[in-house]
Amino acid sequence: MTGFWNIFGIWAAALLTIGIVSFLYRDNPVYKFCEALFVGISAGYWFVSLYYQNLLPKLFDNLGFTKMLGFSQDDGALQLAFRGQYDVRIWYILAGVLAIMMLLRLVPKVGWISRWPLAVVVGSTAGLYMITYFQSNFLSQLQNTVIPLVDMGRIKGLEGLASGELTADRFFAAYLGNLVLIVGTLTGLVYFYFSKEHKGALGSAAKIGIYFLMITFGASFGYTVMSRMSLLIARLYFLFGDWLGII
Amino acid sequence: MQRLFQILLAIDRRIIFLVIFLALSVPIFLHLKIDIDVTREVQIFYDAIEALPTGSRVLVSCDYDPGSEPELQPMAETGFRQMIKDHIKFAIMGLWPQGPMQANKALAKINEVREGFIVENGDTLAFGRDLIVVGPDTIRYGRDFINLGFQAGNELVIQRMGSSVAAAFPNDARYGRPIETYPIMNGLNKLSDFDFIYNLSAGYPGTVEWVQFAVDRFHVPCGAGNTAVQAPQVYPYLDTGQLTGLMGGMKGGAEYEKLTGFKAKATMAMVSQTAAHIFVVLFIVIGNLAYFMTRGKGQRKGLS
Amino acid sequence: MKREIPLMLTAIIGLTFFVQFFVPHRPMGFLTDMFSDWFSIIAAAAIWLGALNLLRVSLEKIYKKDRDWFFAAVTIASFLLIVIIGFFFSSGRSFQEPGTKFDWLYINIYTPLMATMFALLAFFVASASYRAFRARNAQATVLLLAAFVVMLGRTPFGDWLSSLVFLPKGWGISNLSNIVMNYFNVAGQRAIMIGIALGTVSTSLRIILGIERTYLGGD
Amino acid sequence: MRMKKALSYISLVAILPLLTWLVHERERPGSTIAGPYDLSSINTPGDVQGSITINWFRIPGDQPTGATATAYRLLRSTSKDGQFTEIASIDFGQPGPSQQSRQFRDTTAVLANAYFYKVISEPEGTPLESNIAGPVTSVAQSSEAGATAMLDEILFPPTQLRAFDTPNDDGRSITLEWKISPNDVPKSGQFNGYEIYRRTTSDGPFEMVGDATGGETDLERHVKIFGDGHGVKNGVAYYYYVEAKFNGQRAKSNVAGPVKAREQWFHTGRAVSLVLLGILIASILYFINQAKAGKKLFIRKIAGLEAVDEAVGRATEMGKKVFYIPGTQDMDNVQTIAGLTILARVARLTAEYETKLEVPVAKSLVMITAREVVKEAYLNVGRSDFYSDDMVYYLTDDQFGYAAGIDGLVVRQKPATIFYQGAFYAESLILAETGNSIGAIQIAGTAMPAQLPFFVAACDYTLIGEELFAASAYLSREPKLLGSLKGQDIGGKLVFLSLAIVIIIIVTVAAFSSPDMISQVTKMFEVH
Repeated sequence: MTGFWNIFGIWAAALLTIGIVSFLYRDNPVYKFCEALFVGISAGYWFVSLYYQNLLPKLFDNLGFTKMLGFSQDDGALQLAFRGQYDVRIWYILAGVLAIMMLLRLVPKVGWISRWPLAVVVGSTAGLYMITYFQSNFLSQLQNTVIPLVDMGRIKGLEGLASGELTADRFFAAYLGNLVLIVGTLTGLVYFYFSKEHKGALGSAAKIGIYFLMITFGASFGYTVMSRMSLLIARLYFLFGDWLGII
Repeated sequence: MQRLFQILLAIDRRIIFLVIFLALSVPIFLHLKIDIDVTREVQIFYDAIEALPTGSRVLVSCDYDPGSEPELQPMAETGFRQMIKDHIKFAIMGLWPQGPMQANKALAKINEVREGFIVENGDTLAFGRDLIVVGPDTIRYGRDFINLGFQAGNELVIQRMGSSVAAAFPNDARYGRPIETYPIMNGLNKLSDFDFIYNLSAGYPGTVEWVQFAVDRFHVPCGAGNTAVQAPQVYPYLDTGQLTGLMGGMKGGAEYEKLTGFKAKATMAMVSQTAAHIFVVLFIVIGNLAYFMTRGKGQRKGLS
Repeated sequence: MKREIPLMLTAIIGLTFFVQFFVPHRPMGFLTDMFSDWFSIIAAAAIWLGALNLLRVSLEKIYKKDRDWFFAAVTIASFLLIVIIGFFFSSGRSFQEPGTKFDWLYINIYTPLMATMFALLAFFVASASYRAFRARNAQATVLLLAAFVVMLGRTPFGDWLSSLVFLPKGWGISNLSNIVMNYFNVAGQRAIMIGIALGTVSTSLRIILGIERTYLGGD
Repeated sequence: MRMKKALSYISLVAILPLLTWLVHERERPGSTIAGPYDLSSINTPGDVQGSITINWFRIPGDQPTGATATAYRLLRSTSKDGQFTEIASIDFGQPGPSQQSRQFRDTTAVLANAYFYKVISEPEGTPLESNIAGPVTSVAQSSEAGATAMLDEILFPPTQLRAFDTPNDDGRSITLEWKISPNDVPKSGQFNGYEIYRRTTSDGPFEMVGDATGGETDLERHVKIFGDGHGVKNGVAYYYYVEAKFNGQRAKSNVAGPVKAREQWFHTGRAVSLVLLGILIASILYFINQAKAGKKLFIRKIAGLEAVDEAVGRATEMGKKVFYIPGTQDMDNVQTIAGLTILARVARLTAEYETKLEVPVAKSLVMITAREVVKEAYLNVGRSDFYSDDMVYYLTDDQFGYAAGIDGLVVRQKPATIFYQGAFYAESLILAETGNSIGAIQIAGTAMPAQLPFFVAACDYTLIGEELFAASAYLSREPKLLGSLKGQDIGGKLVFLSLAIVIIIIVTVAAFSSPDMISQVTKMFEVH
């Protein structure tokens, strides 16, 4: 891209940035315009990149439409099929049919047919999630919750340290870490246990649990703030640096 | 006193907008330098990459869009720098369509030679496109790195890569050729042929999916850079060792830059970041003070 | 036709993925691979559908002279712009390489718009922390305190503070925030995580067995 | 009754750990765990004199630099089960060719004699024996292969190559394991990886099938693992060797094989998953049927729900409106659906109290459903005359537009109570803040981890994650929801808790008695 386009680009970006920020004063036409632009551009972006990166190589190349249209030399499954050879890629035909069914949702009369591809999507995710969530979020977590109450290894490790090296983290990890992990996880689980009234021991466990959850939320609160702020900072760097060049 | 607090409570939010704007802008011009300390989780990630033998192959999955560029882009750049320095080959992909473009952006950023080309046994190699030059090292597209591009299907894509990478990504994103034609891909058939996965994630699909499929099913170690919003939710995976290192938000990026010694954006922004945090804390404290002063803790008419 | 076949498809495909996890033997692998390929293409079609649907809705707005029909027109125009550029003026399959026109749009229009959209949140967080986040009960108080620890602990300012109150190095707020993140946060998140896992398993189970049909929509 | 419950629980606690212990995969099938030292011996390459070099791996206590309190005793014999005589004693704490390995060169070996070696040391007083390496014969070599005697310039081959069918797969893959060459040290510029060669018949030509980088894959067992999936056919016998490359030199390992690839019917590593997942699934289905059969399933009271009545009541007292925000997501989101069952409750109350209710939505589908829900609620309490369709209205699909719209409504109409029930994203902040600024009572409910903190901090009551679903199950009384909730409690959380408690006790005891037992126990739950 030529110099002009670079400069033009930076100005465009800057003006759009300001346009969006104007929302802070109040909802206004300029913001609405930028928003509409954004919606259109991102939809178009997905449209294009999905064609080139998915439909074209996976569907049209594999089936051989690209060759029929003369855009490529190598055979697709269809060409081979016509020559009576079986090619595993022939199954993509079904995928193509399902994809068309999906698009048919645009036609109210036959829209219901889009339930078939939807069923494929829902079915596959359901089948996979059942396993993966159980493995990664249940078993693995169980494996790392069933740990000794105190970590003897780490405690031994502390002895080797010089006075300066003994930090709060290390000390905590050795003596309280496991305990906190175990108590926090189990009581938190008790809080989400709905089949029994939270009375007596169960009740107090649940109470501890909720406070663990609150600390957890506090942590993500802090991190979310961190995240949002950094986004703004970056925009400021763009405005003051790349655009105005005053830093 | 009461009056003051009432006034405080009544301020228009736009004034607060203005305050925070200044709070973040001013530090930018001060050019302060601050030192940050490196947290364990970032250290683990850095060490994991360093420990990879030369010539190992890393899968870099960029699962984010410009919305979280400020947090993840620095990590991407630093990651590429470190891998190039250690002569580690990498394949770029994305479960978000914008990911591969962000990766291109990062490579363009760290590349030092932008003009010219060389001819190597027949084919012309353009700098900045086929050749990326970083310090003493030059990496070549197709041999040292490749951009597989984006693929629709979220975790199903990972699942598919488990049995065949070429099936999930028929063509590369740069030239649209079948990926088997590139030397970097030989002996690289399944996901498990990768030595490490570097995942930059801003949500779904992202680190959670990589852990559940790539790590727990196909046993490829995975380190991640996350937006700060998401980071706390994947910490448990770090504790279980399902994640090999984690960088959270701009701070994580800055720590990583400190370790590798490539000071850049994230480090610069830490001053404003600090200011931001201080102000948010102040806001909450003042707000609560004013609130309870004017109401009195007891007769808050709310529930609870 | 309208319900039976989808339900059957869901059941068959769901079970295939489930069984393949325990039975590596053929043909399970082949089947799951095939279904994954279908999934990827259907997913792409679904996103196309979304885009086309957006066009339809916007066109309706213009046709009906809706209150903000003009913005609908902007949406359509920008959509067509990037699609035409992407298809015809950006060197085909390498459309997203540095230097193409498509790339220019991405960097100079798409990126700033999106990035700024999210940057707005910084302002809202600020004002919300001033006007909304109240230590209205013990729980909220604990939450906010934890938040303080993390926010300050993740910046050099935290250590500076703790040095003010004569905390030795290595025993300051930043270390506390590490402890919060690595132990308290992990414990809590883990409890939530397990809950989510169980919920997901039961939902998936219901879907596969056809007990859960809401995803098919009302008839 | 109580007795029965108690018994069943006890049996659960007792049986579960046993069951998991029985079914879990003890060791990786096919591969064999190498003993301490892992001794291997070769005829020293490039030594004109002819000598035998013995490599082994350090045992705990022997660091490259450190105390030399104990030493390795190297023994040699001419027959495997014959008399071993000590030929050397090698101190601990000496540098070796790599961080993990030690090396000794036996120059006293008679040429063309076959020898066996073993190493013994007493790290903690008790003698620890290595495997027996050999037979190996030393052969004097022509000086071509770099007659230099400097060990670090001679390439030693990878040793103890094992080849076996890759376990738990659909065949077409062979796994190789070998001891890395002593020259294969991390970040060495000279060592450039391994090449893997294969042949199909015991005498056919070997061809290269792949290459591997240096370094160990399994640090516990000190082996490099390589999976060969390069055109492997099931049931065909293959032979392999591995060749190491080290600036110019190459060294072959022993030949492994014959080995055949097979496909397995069951993934043995996943038996534990099958058992525990089975329990969960069974209990979910069981309780769904119970609920269907009309059995009353108990659900504890949820604080947030109690608050609903109170909050609506207050709105009535103040004669103000009640707002209900179902979130920005569509009907395909479980949280939105769960939220709508709570809307039904709210609508019933507003109908009874004759309080005004407003439901601004962001998706047309949600609007349609919400209208049905509210209408039905008003019908049920016989107040259909108070219902009108414009209680539920569509604002805009766009996230921030929606937030801005509600902002305006709330500021203008000052509702006394606002509900946020469903899936929320960043807009949660803006909503909660505005509601708070007009002093409305706010009750939120969502399972969005990133948004929950803001709701908890800014609202009077929040249904946290699962509570939202529990609440909707409780209100809707739908068997499938109630059943799954109960099933998750019993088959999931209860199982987790009991397993955890039992095993935590075991490992805590182990931590003081025999630490190495801990990993063995927790290994039960390892995912494969």
